[in-house]
Amino acid sequence: MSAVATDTVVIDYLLHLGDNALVLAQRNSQWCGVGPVLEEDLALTNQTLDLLGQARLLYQEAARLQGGDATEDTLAYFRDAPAFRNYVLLELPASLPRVGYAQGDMDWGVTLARNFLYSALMVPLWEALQTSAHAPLAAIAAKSLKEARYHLRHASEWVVRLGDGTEESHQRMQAAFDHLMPYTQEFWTDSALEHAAVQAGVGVAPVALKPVWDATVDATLEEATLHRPSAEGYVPQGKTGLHSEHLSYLLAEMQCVARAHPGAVW
Amino acid sequence: MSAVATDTVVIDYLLHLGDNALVLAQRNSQWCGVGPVLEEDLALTNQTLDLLGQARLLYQEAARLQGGDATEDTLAYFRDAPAFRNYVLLELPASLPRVGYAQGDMDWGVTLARNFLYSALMVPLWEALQTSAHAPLAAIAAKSLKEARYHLRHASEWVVRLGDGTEESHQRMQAAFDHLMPYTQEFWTDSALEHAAVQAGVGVAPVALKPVWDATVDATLEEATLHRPSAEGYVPQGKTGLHSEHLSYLLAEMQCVARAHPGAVW
Amino acid sequence: ADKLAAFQARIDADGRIEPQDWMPEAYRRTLIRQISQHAHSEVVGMLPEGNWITRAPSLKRKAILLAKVQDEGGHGLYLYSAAETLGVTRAELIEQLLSGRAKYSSIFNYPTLNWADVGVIGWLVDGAAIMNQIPLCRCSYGPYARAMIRICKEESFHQRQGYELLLTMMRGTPEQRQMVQDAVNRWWWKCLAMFGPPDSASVHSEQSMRWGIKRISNDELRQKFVDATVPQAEVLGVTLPDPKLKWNPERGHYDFGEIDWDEFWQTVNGHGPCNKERLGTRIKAHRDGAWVREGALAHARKQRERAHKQAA
Amino acid sequence: ADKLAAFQARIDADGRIEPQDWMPEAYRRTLIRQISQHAHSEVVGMLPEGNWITRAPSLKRKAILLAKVQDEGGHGLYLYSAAETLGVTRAELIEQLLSGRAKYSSIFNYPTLNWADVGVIGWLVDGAAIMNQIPLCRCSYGPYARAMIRICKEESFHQRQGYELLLTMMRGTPEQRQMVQDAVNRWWWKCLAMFGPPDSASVHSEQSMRWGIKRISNDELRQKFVDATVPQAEVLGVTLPDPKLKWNPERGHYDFGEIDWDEFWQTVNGHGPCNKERLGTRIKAHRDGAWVREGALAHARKQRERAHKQAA
Repeated sequence: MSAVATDTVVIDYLLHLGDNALVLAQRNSQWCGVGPVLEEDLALTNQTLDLLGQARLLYQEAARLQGGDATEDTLAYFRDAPAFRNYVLLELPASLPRVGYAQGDMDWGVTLARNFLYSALMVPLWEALQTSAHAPLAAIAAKSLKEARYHLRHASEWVVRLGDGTEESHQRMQAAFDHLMPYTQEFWTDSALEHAAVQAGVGVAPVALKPVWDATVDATLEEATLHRPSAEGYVPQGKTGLHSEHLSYLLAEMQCVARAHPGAVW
Repeated sequence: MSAVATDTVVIDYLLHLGDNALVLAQRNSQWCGVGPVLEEDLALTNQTLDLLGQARLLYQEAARLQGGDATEDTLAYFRDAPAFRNYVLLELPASLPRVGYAQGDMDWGVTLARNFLYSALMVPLWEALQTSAHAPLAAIAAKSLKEARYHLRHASEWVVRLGDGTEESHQRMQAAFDHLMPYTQEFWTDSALEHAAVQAGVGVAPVALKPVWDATVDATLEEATLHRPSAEGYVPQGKTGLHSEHLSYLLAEMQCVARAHPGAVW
Repeated sequence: ADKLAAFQARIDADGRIEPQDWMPEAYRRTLIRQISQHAHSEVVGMLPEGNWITRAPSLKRKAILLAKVQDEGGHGLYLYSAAETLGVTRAELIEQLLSGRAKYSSIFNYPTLNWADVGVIGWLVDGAAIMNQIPLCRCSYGPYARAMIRICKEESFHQRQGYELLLTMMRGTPEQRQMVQDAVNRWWWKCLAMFGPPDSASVHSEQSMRWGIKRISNDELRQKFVDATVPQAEVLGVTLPDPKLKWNPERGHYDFGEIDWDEFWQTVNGHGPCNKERLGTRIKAHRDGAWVREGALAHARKQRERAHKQAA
Repeated sequence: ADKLAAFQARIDADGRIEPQDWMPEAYRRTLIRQISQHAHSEVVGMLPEGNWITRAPSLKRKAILLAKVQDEGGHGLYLYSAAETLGVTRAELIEQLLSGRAKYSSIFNYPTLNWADVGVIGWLVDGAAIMNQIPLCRCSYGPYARAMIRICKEESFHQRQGYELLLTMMRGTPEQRQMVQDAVNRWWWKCLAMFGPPDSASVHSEQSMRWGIKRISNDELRQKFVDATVPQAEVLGVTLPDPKLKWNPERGHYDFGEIDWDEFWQTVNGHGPCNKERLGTRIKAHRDGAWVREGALAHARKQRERAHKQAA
């Protein structure tokens, strides 16, 4: 494979990881100041800061490889929805299923369940990426792994607490997992993007991580007295650029100031 | 007054009226497809179409006076929040008071109360503007008056129905009026914009319309068994360009596609 | 048996059955199911296009889209009324939708992802719907046939507007053309599936044909749609995403590829990309609106009581 | 009386009162009111800046803002803890906020209308807060004084970040400079009012001075703030919106215009532009979060019961 082709593979893979981190950070940041209890508001913001930090490192490396005028900010602010490579799971509003333009209350249970499902993936993923052939990615993985472990521990504890809490909190957590679980199918599908990254020794084959993820999910849900819903039906394809109706709203808000002032320095 | 100065006065006044219509149309259009009952979903959409039609006529005339590349769409899509001249009342989300980024369910009672308070103003305002010295505005006023009369009748009937309905609907309508009434203070303040338009014979002094508005509001609220809340405290100044935190979100969404493709024809 | 023979004779003579006429119970049930499914489709169908109302890129297009979505709601109203002539209430029908017992057109379980989707839905989705619906204007049940005449007229108008939107975008920037092509790629196969399973696998068709509810088979309609659409795509300058699509001079029709029926059935059975969002939104809207409906009913009751007291 | 004398002597000698020490009931009440108001201000103060987190125009600024708003929440936590040492629970204090009986800093009842507001809040609002708070680091009540030392350190950092944000914008496009000037115009007078009513009209000050809770008067602090800020505004290149603002060589201070105290009191008394939105948001967040708090409590109870059973 030529150096340029490899660069493209690495860039795409970095963007996939970076978009995951940024899009989830954007969703989680909507809770800042309106969380259910001050300590957890701050804890979530901590994790959001970690995710934002990961996104920046990944974008910086992608921009470096891309060269030209690319920066972490051109990648975050001047790409449209079809160019984003994040899992659809991460762009959904923090609510039970509803269309993008039907506004409604946010649901802490959905946020918690999502953070749990995602960090349960990222712990083994970052672990494996520590040996990526692309050294800068391996370094980012080592740093991110520590953060993801904390995110997973924190989310697991709360899933257990609320799953095995009141009847209402149990029902809400169950509804959140019922809603989100089908979206996790996207984790295990092979994409051209990931396939190429694996071939180049840069990325990890996601399906190899499924046993670890399953074990984490099963153990936590069991302790939380929650039923593990089946993951079936439509398999989302966000990492190939095919998103839900929600991402374009998220990006319109996130990018509006930057795009109103192209070329400005902040 | 020079012709150019008069043009500026007329343009600003047209924008004030057009921004009112467009911003309320944008808020009301969020209900399309998710209203409480199909007939009322369609009735509200009808009114939204009327408002959109009014906005277009007013912007077209403003664009004609402005000349150059101005069109109804440059005025709607390429001005930032401080350039908008609408009442703050009209940009608020359809909900009880909360900050712009705290998402939540929409409240049909707030939508209804707002449409009532606004159309109760617009009936006498369009009536008076039928004799505007600026003939195109007089023509728009004559057309809009018929629409506003229908909007007012429809909203009044529903305010009565829900004010004098169940205990819950009564409480919700009262809460909606308690929330919105202070924002109506903006109707009666004189602004440089309106003052100049009145001097030029183009516009109407809003305070002259207050007795008619008061009578409409009192009569409807009484029939609805609702208490008329006092309108006190901070007087909003949207028509001078000083808005709430909500307008910039509304515009970011409304303008996102148009701004992503500057120069495109749709 | 006499009644049944008279009923079938009327249908065979291309006459209309009206609400007060005798009809077999199975005919009534089939019609209720079909008309209410159609009504639900109109109402749920407001959501995918409603998704772009607040973001329409020009005021003219915003007004056109708003009016179009409103028309769909209006179609829902006519159709609920037509169904009510068969002795069922709208509340019952809505309850069936919200509880998941009634279906709606599966096409609305796919997302609208860019502004061009609005045009493509007009051109292809409404186009396919019209193809399905024109024969229904001659349906044996009078109220349904009359509703369909009105609906088809409006849908044709929507289809032309959708096509015109796309023509404008195709004359625009490269990004605009790209948006149109992307939308066509996502919707084309879903539209072909709108005509339902192949005739060989279709369950209800035969009885419906005999009753004058269905007049043309799924595969015939699908072929008509393909034949009508390919030249329009050429004028537009978009590529339909089917390498097997080709004029067959022997058949005098276009040949086309294989529809992914697994995906179709998965979506019909509740597992498409947006099924839960669409239904969740309808349920939430219904629940959030309960106080409004109850308030209006309570007021009407109070008014009646007052009138009654005055009269007494 | 002995205890009171010892208490006052300790304060006069610049010693610290600690939670276990005897203190007059009025001193305790005054401190609870002041510390909890301060805590509420930190928590409500998350909202106006929180308004721009999702729209921050660069990732670096987004991270800085997020960390800053988080720090404010952290300050709220220290301060609630400091208040709790005086024998009140956080739940009681929050109940006082949400019911409208407790106040919070009125500055947070003004809207944040453009991105530059984030910088101006750091520079001017935090700047004024620091000016108010530095003397509190020597407050006679130990836990409050220690909390304030930590808070002031962080606030100074925020102030420098805010000023740096504005410097960057002032070096940018004309629109960016315009945004900064617009934000300064809207916030300047509100910040001067943050020091409270003129000494001539201030109610609580005298007793608070004697108790070592307040050490410098409102007017002195306000003057210090103006004197410190005017040169910074010059470096930045913005105009402070006060035509009477002028160096007075005789006083060795800047003279400045008259604050609109009517507007100030109106806002303090609940009628500012955002009072209802701020409180409505806190109430909604608290109510929406009830199931989470209750779930966690129920789980902790279950865990205790299980441990108890195992032990038995």
